[in-house]
Amino acid sequence: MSQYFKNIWSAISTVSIGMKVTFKHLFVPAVTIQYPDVKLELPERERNRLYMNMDDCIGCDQCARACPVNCIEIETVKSLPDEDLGKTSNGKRKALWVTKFNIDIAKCCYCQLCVFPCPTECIYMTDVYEFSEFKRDNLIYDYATLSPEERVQKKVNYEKFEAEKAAQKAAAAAAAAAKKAEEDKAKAENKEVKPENKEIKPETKATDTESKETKTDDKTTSSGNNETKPENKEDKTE
Amino acid sequence: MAADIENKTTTNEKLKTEEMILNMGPQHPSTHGVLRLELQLEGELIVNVKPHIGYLHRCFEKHAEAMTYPQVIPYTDRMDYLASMYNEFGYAVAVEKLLDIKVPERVEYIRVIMGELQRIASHLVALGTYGADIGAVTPFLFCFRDREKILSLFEMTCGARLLYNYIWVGGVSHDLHHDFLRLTKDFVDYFRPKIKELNDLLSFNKIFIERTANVGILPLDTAINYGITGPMLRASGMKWDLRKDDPYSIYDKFDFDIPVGDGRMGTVGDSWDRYFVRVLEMEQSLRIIEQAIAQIPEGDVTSAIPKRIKPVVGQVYSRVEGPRGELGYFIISNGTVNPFRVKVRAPSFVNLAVINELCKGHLVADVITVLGSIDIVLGDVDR
Amino acid sequence: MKTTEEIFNLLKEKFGDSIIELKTDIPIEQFIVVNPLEIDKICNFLISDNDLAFDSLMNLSGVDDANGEKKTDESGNTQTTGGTLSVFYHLESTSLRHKLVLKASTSIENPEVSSVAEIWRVADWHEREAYDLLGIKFLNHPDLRRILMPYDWEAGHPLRKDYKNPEYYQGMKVPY
Amino acid sequence: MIYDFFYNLTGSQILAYVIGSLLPLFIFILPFALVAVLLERKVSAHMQDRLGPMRVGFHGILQTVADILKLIQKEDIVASPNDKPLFNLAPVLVFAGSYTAFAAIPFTSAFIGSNIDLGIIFIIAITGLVVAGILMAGWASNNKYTLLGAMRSAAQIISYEIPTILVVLTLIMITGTASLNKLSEMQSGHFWNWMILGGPGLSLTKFLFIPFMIIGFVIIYISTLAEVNRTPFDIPEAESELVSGYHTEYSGMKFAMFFLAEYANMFAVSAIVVALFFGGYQSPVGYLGNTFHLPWLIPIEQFFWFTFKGVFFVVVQMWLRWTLPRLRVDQLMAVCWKYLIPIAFVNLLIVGLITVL
Repeated sequence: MSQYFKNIWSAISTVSIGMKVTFKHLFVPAVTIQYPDVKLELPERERNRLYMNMDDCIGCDQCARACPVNCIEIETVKSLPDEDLGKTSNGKRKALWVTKFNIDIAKCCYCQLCVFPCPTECIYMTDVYEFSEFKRDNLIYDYATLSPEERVQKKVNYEKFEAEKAAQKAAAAAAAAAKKAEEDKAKAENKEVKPENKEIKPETKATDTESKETKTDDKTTSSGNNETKPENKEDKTE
Repeated sequence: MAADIENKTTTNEKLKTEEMILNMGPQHPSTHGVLRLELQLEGELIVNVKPHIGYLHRCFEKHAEAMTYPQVIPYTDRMDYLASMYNEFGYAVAVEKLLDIKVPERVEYIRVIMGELQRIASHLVALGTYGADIGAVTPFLFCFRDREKILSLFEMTCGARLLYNYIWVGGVSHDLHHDFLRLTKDFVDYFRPKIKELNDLLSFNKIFIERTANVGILPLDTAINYGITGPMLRASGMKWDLRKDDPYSIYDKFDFDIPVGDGRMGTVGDSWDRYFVRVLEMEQSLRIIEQAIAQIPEGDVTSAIPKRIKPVVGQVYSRVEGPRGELGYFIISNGTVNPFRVKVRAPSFVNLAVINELCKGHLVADVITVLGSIDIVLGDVDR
Repeated sequence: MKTTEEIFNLLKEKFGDSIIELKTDIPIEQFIVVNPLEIDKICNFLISDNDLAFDSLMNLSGVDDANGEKKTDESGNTQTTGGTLSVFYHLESTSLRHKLVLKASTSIENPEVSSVAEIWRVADWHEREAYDLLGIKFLNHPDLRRILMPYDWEAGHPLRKDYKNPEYYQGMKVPY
Repeated sequence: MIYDFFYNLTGSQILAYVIGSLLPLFIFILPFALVAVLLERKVSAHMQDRLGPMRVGFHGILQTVADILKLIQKEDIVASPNDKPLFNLAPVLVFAGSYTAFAAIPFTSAFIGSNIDLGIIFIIAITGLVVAGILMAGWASNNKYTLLGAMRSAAQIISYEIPTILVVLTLIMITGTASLNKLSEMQSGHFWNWMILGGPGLSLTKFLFIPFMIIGFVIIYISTLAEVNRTPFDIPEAESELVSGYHTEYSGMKFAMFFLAEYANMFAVSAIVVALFFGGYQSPVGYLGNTFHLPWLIPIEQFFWFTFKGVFFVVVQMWLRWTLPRLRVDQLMAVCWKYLIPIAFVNLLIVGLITVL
């Protein structure tokens, strides 16, 4: 019987305590803000929309590799040795035409993994969060600064340059082969005098020098990208 | 006279009542996500509960095999999206054990502070939605108002509010904001009386007690056999918390005690105990945060982050005490940059399996009460 | 509190050949390789023996070892044959505070492991997940069906290394 | 009084009756329902530290008007397997059930819908009609959840009418009349003549009644709360379990009918409690009309006091809704049969003994 009245008493007392709490909250000022009119100011490390400052980009593809969802697509074309692409803000020489650089912000997961490995700190996240679109492919941001014809044109003249170089190399190789042929003939006459192996050694050395030679001129052209091979973990502390 | 009484009973047998299958389907206001519970009902009494999961399966384990070690971290965030800081913490501890690297002292303190703040935020969601499931909407709003303060603390340090990618393997992505410690201190002082207010409003409310005491009682031996961990296991009376029983990071530096369910409002291990253990745990987390703020040393946080993570061929199973239970990472590495296999022991996946045992013989309304007290997150269940 | 070696020796003389070997060279964790069809007897012993008392199964994970030989036939695509699927059991005793890792590996053609769902109820869903994602059949499992993937997913088991996403699933395009 | 006025105007009895009882419907209840919806959203908002509707009109004043316009132009979905006639009849029944209750409630001394002697008994009988409407809605929507919701609400409303009737019996025993109009006139004068404080006159029994009148008030308030399906008894439309119970399948104007019927019911119920215990339209502190000898001012003041008390109790209902969790179905029945009915009986017996003294 006493449990009966205890129940009633605890019901009434706890209900009234609860109502006292909510009544008190009638006079507490509201914590909510009216969004479109009043906007919350965001901290400066806010991570919302990706921004790409194109004239600093050297096309090193570090950010595209670091992105877990592959939402950054970059295509670069090597610049011709004579063309000068200018310097990035922190003094690195640019050597690659970035013909395509688009970020699919719809796929981006805002994890900021692309911002850290960038050597020239040209990709970072701004605090803009109102960028919704009606069509989904408007969300693919194209940052490349070259106009479409320039992109095609860059590609074309790079192929042309490539073809020239290949032809040049072929000619040089042919000349070298011809020269080597005479050498063999000359060596053939006085072969009995010298033992077998010494001949082979200079042979191989010759080919080495030759291949090194071709490698060197590749290097000159692509010096842009491996010289600036970024030390990949350069952290940007705030 | 006896005859018609007699045949009345026979008509009763003929009056065969078959069970009603009620689908508490993937879209239901109180299944905490896309979970389908197939209830076999006898009138309103429950005969059998068959959970169907997999609606939110995004194959985290297949993704992890294609990513490099640092790239997996944004994916761990999306598993238990209400406690993503702790998922990262668990993953980072596992990979650091595999690489066997030592993390600077300051990073350990930052991780503990962030982890405990995330535990409070996750418990606030659990308690708030639990109140809303039982019918009291106001505590839900109060809990989310306090959780906003924690989210803005996270937003200040790493820029994101829900999925952070903040704790990296070997360190953290940003150092603490200069007035982060002060604001956390203010939050701790602000939040303590709010717990008391929540207790007045909901925990000791007679109707709430009536609805949750002696509902879904989980005896201790079935709990261990079902592999239940976290607040559910502690509510069933076992003092088992990985922060003390299998210490990782620097939890042994702080003194805090582990609340255990004692059947104050009904029997040990009922829904009320599971609810109240979470409330007490929030207070303990506040104590940890206070001590951590007091003792945090200076130092660089990104010094131990390895440039390229290529662990030696091997495997590790490491576990941490997430807000919902034991969060285990079993990582097998084959010496390359990508993990060979990452298996996650998700606490909600294991805790949900016991719902059939708990709900037998209760009413439809109790399924919601028991499901709310188990506190599952479907991202964690389906991975 | 027993180390893995002591447990290994204990099991070795109790079960003889069904305990295959103790692997200690792989870093971080040593584990005992066990015959997959005997696993339930071994686990019964592990849980019932009072100085082992492994009353809680922490984690049960299926792994595709991807150790089949690769043959690239004329059209260039590689065919892997052979290879094993293995199941790792992470056991723990809450009272005696010691841990144990078991490994049971079966061939990929007909992967069969006897189920421990009767011993630890937690294994029920983990085994269903291993079946669903890797195709390991657990013998006398109470209710072995897919748990995470849609029930009628015919395109095989996703976590296998040679898994290809199907083009269509019930008329819906799968790769987006 | 209003009846005679219309009788002279129209000359026919039936017409006068019809207009007389319909008047409260259009002039008072519809605007009240609009205000009550907004009031609920604002009260609940401020209790939860938020602002509630702020966009439509100044501080959200026109929010409910916007809602009604939206509901009117919303498509009225009737699913194919639904039992069409029942499906369409249900909201009408619920709407009619809760609005006819207003006919017998005395708004002012000058105006009462229909001054029948069995006023309070009529009201309780009519609210029974709502149960039929809810059952129809639950069954016709051909959805397991609504069926469960309808079953629960039928059990709830029927079983909570018993404590209401018991408390009404105690009052009829004391005052000897069942007509709300006479009851309100008896409680004239200042607030110490109200029934909650033992009714008119200064006899010993008046003071003996006070505790039992308070118990009676609490019981009738709780049971009418259950009849209107308000928290902590809002199980038929328990959002968390039954996805809003019997009116899940309704949309557009039909849903608006259910919605307004609920708010009208809230006012009807609190009006009954006010008429029974808190002196109906009598003012607690005497009338300005008397002091300034302006007889026409009194009915207006009475109307003001009546709505003030009614709205006060509606706000208390809202206050309860945003504080308390929801009871389970069997606990709901336990509260009614194990707590409210026995106490109401004992209350009835003791009051009976006192009146005999």
